[in-house]
Amino acid sequence: MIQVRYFARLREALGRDGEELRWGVEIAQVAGLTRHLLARGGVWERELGPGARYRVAVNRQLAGPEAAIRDGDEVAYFPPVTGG
Amino acid sequence: MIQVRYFARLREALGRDGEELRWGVEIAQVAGLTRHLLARGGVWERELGPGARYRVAVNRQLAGPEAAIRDGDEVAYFPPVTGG
Amino acid sequence: MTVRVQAEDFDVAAELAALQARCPNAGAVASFIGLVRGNEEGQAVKAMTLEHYPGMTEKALAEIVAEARRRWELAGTAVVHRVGRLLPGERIVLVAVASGHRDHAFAACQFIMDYLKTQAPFWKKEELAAGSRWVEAKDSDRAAAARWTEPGSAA
Amino acid sequence: MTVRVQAEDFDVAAELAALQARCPNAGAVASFIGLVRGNEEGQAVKAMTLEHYPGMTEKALAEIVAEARRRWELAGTAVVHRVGRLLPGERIVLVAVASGHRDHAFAACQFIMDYLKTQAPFWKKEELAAGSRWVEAKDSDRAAAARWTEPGSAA
Repeated sequence: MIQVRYFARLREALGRDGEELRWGVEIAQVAGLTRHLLARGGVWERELGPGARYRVAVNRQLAGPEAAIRDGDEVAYFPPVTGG
Repeated sequence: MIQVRYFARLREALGRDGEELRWGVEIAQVAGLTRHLLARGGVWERELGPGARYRVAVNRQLAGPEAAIRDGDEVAYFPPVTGG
Repeated sequence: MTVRVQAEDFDVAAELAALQARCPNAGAVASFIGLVRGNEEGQAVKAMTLEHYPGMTEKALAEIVAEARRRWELAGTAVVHRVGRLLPGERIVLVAVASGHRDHAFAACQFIMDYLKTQAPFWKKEELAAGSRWVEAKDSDRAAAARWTEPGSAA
Repeated sequence: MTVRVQAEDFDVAAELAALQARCPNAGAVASFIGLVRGNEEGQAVKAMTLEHYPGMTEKALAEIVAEARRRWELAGTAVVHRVGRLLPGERIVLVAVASGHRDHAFAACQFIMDYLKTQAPFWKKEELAAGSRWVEAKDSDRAAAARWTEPGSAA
């Protein structure tokens, strides 16, 4: 299983702060997980589709689309940060 | 008359914190006043002569050798500053 | 090296005194305080709520500070960032850097702020008269962080 | 705009709070604190005495601040510099700058410090175990001030 977490505007738009997904080779990379989520359509496509601005962290480290996801990992999707 | 003031290392080396001098055309510029003081020789030449590092202010404004000195002005000689 | 994320306000004088106590021979302390503004683009701000990613935030801040310590000679650093609902005029963030060199203290303090603004997982939501909205990330903040491409380079 | 030269210590939190109160919508406050170091070139410092040129000092500081306000968009500034005999760890100077723009606050704070170090008539005399000596002006401080040749340029 992997933990997927959503923050800030994404958390509100997606209507959840996280979910558990069964790990598999099709989500063994960030790009694969994003494709999996996009396939849900609707708000998922709007928030994570082409042109959407978001960041991904794997195990609390910023990660690009090629980053590996292993069973047990925590993956977070969130908007560009605005602290400070 | 003009007021001449000395600060910090210069004040200590010259053994005084200031003096009054009668204004005249020969000291109507900073360069002229410096020549007048240098002519005293000894410590004056050492502290204000060639190679010596000092600054001059006329009426509390940093001034170059060409700056005018008028009757009643206050002229200060001091080392490069080291505050902050 | 202090890194804290907290809901409570912080005491600037106490943070600076603690930093100074840890680096008695530093000589130079540069610091930055970010405050909630009372106006954004002409609209009165009623409050600002800061969300963060617990666990990642502290890690991201520690990494930014560690990178600053690789780039400059620093005696000590303190980063305190608040989360939760804050009112106009309240402090959001303190970054303080002690060094033997004034330039290093300034550069590192600015670097930490620029990276914090683009790398640390905090998000701001503004309450305006017309309702609440998430603050958008600024191009100027991305540009500010992008300046620090060469180790030791200044702004 | 606060400019003060005084023998007494200053309260950093109070100075920053007063600055913030004067500029309620600034958002960004950059500051610098200079401290008496306990060591200079490996020698223990017993004390540091700061002499200044009363009347010119305040004028020079006010001019430096005015120049900073011409170069950057600043909401407010505070400069407090101590004179007299100070012990290691004691504060010498505070420069604080409030602005709507983080970069302007940082640049102006650094500019004021660089110019203060080369233009304001203060002189330091160190008491070491071997005796007292006047501190020599540093080339690095002259170089730091010389950077600010173009209005609005950064370090």
